[in-house]
Amino acid sequence: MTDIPVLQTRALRCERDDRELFAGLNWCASAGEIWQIAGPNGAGKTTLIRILAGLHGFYDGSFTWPQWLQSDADPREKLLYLGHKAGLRDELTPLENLQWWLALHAQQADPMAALAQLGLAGYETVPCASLSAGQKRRVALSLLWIVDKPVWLLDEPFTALDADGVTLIEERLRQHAASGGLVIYSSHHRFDDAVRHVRLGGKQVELA
Amino acid sequence: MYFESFDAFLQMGKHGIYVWSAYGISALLIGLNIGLALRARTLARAEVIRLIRREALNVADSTD
Amino acid sequence: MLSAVWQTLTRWYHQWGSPRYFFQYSGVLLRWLWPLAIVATMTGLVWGLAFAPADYQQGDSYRIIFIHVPAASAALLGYVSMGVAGLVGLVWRMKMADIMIKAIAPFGAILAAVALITGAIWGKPTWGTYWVWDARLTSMLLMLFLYLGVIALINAIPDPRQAGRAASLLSVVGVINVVIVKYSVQWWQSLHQGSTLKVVGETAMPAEMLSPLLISMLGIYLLFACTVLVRARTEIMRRERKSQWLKEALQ
Amino acid sequence: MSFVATVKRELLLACRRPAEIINPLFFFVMVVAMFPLGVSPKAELLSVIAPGVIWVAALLAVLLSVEGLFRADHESGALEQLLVAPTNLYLPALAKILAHWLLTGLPLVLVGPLLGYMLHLPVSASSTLLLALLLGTPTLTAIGAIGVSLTVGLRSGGILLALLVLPLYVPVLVFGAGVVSYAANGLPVMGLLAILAALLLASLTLAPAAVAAGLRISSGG
Repeated sequence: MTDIPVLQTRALRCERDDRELFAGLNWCASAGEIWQIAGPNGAGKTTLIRILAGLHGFYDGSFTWPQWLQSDADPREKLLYLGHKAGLRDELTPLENLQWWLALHAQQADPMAALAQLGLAGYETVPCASLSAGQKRRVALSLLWIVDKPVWLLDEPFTALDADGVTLIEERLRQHAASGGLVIYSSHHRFDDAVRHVRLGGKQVELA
Repeated sequence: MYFESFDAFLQMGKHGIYVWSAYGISALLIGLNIGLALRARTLARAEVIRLIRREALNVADSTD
Repeated sequence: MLSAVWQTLTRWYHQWGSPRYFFQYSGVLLRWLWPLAIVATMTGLVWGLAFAPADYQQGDSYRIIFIHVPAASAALLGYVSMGVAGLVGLVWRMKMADIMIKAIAPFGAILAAVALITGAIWGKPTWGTYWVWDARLTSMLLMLFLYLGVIALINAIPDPRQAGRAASLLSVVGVINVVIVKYSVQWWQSLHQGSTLKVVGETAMPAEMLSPLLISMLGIYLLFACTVLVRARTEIMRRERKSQWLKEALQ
Repeated sequence: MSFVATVKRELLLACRRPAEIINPLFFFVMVVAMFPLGVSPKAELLSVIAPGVIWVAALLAVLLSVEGLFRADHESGALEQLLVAPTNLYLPALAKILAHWLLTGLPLVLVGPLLGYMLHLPVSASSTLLLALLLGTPTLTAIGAIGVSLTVGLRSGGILLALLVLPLYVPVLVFGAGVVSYAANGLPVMGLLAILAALLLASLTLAPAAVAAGLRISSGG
């Protein structure tokens, strides 16, 4: 693992409705790590993830992806983002949703296998509207199996998941970190003591 | 002065009503706009000065 | 020589692009711009109203031109400058560009309304009715709608920075369309009414009518510029009220 | 790649919600049917106002149908996935505009001549009406998509969208209604149809870029 960090932020600061969410965030995340963005509600966890994903442009300071700077590839080719909304259209079936995502990420994979791994065998052609919230979250999380990207930005991945769903996702995150990927997720749930965290909402941003 | 008397100037040969109503409305609208702009500026400035004073107060409290 | 000009231009661009520099120097600029604007407007209007000769056809009702034409051209100029500011704001993400759009829009809309109202009032003695679907009045009406669209969009978006950027995009799209709208209205005019009723062609005006018109135009443009600077400073004060340099500037 | 996938997805989505396609059509027919009731049933008067009435009704129908273009994607979070994907946004935006026109604009075009006949428009003009609507409605959808990309996620979407977009619809309305009244009076129409085609090409090439920029701005970009 080279020592160049995957993500580097310098004095990242964000203000919304003239309330300062966080400031002076100098943070280095390198490959093989799992980072939890913790903090009370409204501390700016989602905003920070959206900034890193390139969805939110109003911030001060800067952040870069040093490893890909030379090849000036579009960072979005290395990023996988999952918002707290499932991102599925209720009228379509899980299969159709996943096929569209695959086309967007221009990747080839077998969505059926991914859905089966998430215990959704047999639900592939059922419109998402008739799935439960937990099942919809699983369909969204199947993105982690079918799209191969080094950096994962997950916003509240564990919401609406039952016990074995949570363990399934934890296992997948460890597996991804072990294989040299970087996982950044916002949640109240810290599933492993090896997980490092960025705590927002306090006077000072706390890195551990 | 093109007009013989001030009164002729007001009458403007039976077109006075149109000319003066046009200028009156324009002056009103433009004047209103500039007035609102100036008022908004003074309000914004007062807001900043109030913020400065409040911070000065906090600094004073925390040091003593 | 050219590179020197280019250097000064880019230097100005970066300087005036930063709210801090803009705030300082607009204060200085305003101090002498206001009196100039008021003097120019007063002389232009008084000259046009009291001293310029009457029009042989329309008598004195043509004197409305000294407010109608400046307002109409300032409204158009305002919209085009909003488009340019929008383009600069979108392409180079300049903070000042969004602020300028919010500063120009209100006065532009008022000027479009003034041009519309004075045009309608002028229509009464010349054409006998207040509203005639004349090509120029109709395109001025559409110009007012375009302005109202931008202002409505700015007010509808809570986050001021996002509102600025959305208004930038709308202004750019609007400017492209303003040209097409003007031509389509002119063609539409010829389709339905035959030749347009030329009120008073600017070029055909004798010198003693044209010079007051030019001066009042200059006056209205300067008034427009002053109000835009004032509104821009207000917007800067609103957005930067937590920053240190603003506090020192207002100490 | 993402263009074809997006078009396929849009068509699939529309088939799952057929009501979405029919509504603008009903609206179009109903608005046109109002005019004889409101103005007068006399043939000679109706035939004069027919081009304008049909075009204004088509314009409003497209405006109302385009308003929901991004709303479902925005609320479900699918729009964020589109913004984060590495593909350039131009093609998916174009795909959404074309798919949306195919589903809501095309029915208007096909029904147009029928309504023209209903308003006593001379039959000789109905082919020009069909062609003009065919060239005009995609332009309306494209321009409407720019407005909707800026108001997605705002509460006051509908009225605000109309305020933003209607002034931009004026050229299409003027030339569209103009070419039909030219045809009704037996005047040459090719020049005006060429202008409508030019407006169509300009808007189809420029609008997706504006829609892409608008979507990024609306998501906080």
